[in-house]
Amino acid sequence: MMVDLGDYAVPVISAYISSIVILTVLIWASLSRSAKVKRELEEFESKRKSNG
Amino acid sequence: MSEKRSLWEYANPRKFMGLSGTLLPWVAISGGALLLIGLIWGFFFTPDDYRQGSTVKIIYLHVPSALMAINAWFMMLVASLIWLIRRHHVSALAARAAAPVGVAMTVIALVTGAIWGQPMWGTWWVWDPRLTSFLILFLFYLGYIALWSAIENDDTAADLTSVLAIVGSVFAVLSRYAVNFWNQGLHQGASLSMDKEENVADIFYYPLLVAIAAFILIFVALVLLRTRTEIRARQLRAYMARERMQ
Amino acid sequence: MVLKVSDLAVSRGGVLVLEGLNFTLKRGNALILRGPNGSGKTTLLRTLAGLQPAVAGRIEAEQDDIAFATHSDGLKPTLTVRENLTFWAHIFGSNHIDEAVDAFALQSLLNRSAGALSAGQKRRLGLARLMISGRPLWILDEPTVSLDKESVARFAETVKLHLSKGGAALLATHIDLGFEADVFDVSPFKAKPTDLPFLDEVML
Amino acid sequence: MIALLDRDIKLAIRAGGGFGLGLAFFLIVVVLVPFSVGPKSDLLAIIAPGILWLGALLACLLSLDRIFALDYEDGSLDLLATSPLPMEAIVSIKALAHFLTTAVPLVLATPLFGVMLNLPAEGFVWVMISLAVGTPALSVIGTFGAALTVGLKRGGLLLSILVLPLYVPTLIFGAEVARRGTLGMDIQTPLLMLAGITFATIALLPFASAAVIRINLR
Repeated sequence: MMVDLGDYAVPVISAYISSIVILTVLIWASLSRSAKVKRELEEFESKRKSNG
Repeated sequence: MSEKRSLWEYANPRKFMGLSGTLLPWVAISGGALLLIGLIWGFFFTPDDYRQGSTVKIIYLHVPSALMAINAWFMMLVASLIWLIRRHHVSALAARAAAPVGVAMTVIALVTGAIWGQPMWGTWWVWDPRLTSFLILFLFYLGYIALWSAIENDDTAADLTSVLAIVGSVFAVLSRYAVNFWNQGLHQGASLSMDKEENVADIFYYPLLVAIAAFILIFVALVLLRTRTEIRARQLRAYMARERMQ
Repeated sequence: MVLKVSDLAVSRGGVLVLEGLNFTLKRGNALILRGPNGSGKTTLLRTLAGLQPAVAGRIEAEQDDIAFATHSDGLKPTLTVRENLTFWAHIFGSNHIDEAVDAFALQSLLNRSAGALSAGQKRRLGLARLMISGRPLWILDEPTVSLDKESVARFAETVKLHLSKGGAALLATHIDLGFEADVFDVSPFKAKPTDLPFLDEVML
Repeated sequence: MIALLDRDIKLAIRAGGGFGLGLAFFLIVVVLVPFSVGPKSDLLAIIAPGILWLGALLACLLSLDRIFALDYEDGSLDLLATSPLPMEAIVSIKALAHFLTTAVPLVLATPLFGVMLNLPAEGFVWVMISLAVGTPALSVIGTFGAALTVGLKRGGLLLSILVLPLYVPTLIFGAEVARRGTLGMDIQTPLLMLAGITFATIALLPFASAAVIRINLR
């Protein structure tokens, strides 16, 4: 199933691809920083507990 | 549970972490699903516009992202005011968390606008009032983020960026007016505008609504996620600061 | 009474450093703050001077009574000693710099540019500004840094004169100035860290 | 208050950089533009009003970080903050001193630079009027930016990024007055807008700048 985009195939597809790339980068960056900070905080808290 | 509960309770970081943790997956999943539906509907199952051809399909990305680029700034403004008036830390951190999402939305709006403009105007960039306004909005976001990251003390940074958000909002509105004025006569009123109502017939309108809803939900999900990260990072810095003192 | 502090808590960079402070300073008296470096003396003085808000507690003092002097003297190297002093005199609404010039033996330096002064001379110029302000409560942060023995003695004389005229002084300093003053050690008031610094401290 | 203004102007004169820096930068822009766009007189005549505004704006921008930096470093700002002067007055005086030491020389130098850029005769008066009306806004907005970044290491670049979008409306209306005036067109609307921006920023922005300075001094 492919739609006929006519003369404007390149702009339309590139608009979709670039938007999806930007969104993906943003989501990936948010998730990875979230995971990193969460891990660091957990490490810190467990260290504190073991130290009393 | 008969005691009166106020909305402000969720400004307590711990309460916020609880609530946002529950909400986040639902918002994220529904946002992602709606985006998929909206974009597939728009891309595969809508006809070409009789003047713009298939480039009309770009509106499903351009209009929602442009809308969210402005709304993200507006949300930051409201969050900044709440911080300045009521001193809720979550509010300040939410404003900080929203800024990069707003930048991404602005960039998507600019890129899709430029790509749409290329076949329409024959050039990648025109100093069209609308595009120019978004470029200025982009600069405001850059300055806002740069100021946040330049200041070490969290409360000072929150205060300064809040004042910047308020002053910036006034100047952003002023710029919008100025840019409209500046470009009259230089550029013939775009005979084709993606945003003009007459161009958006029902058949384009419904998938567009779905895409807008999707972008709103994705924005909310990302802001929730990033605010949670900022709260944790803040907690971590507070631990570190105390460690150093002992 | 010019200054009364009750149950005061101060923070530096968002971290609580001192809490539960109580002291009073009466006219004609001096109070010397002691405590190790980094214990929050400067933060306390800046809070009292109104440069930063207190976290908790009360400060009873007229802001218009306070003259504040920091580590740095706020001098402009390209202006002469006279211009520097006259500027601060105007800011505090007076025209008289002679008394302060005499007290700190600055006559011979009046037309020299402040940039050409030695560290000790600069310090004297910075302290002369306090007299010019005409305000009764002096809040001084390490006022004797880079002063030689003779200048310290002269400084102590000036403070004594100020006290005898009904003024008051609050100083953070390590050295003995050789005049009668109450001593307030801030060390016992070091803020105790709470268990969870952010999530639980920040309540509604 | 006059004492503070007097001191700031004296400092600018004695430090040498005060009047010189802005003018030198203005000169650089005006001299380099013909080299970069070509020496054609008619082209230069068209772009001259815009280039003069751009040069003035960049010269202002360049000198902003000096507004508070020195007073912050040597402790004067702390002392001023505890003086009888309200902070709003201090920031207003600072903006006025910046205007007098940086913008006024630029306005006065405009005729000379206009000649170098082949500015049409009708243009001189309008370029000067638009700069005279608009540059106070640049100083006041710049003072706000300088207040935000006071005390930051490497604050200069950040200051430029922050002030850049804030300068857009002033530049648009100011350059539009100069351009239309040069072409003999109606200048009423942009001139009113430019004056409106200037008065509004002078009236309101000092409160924001003062609040920001107080936050930064804590």
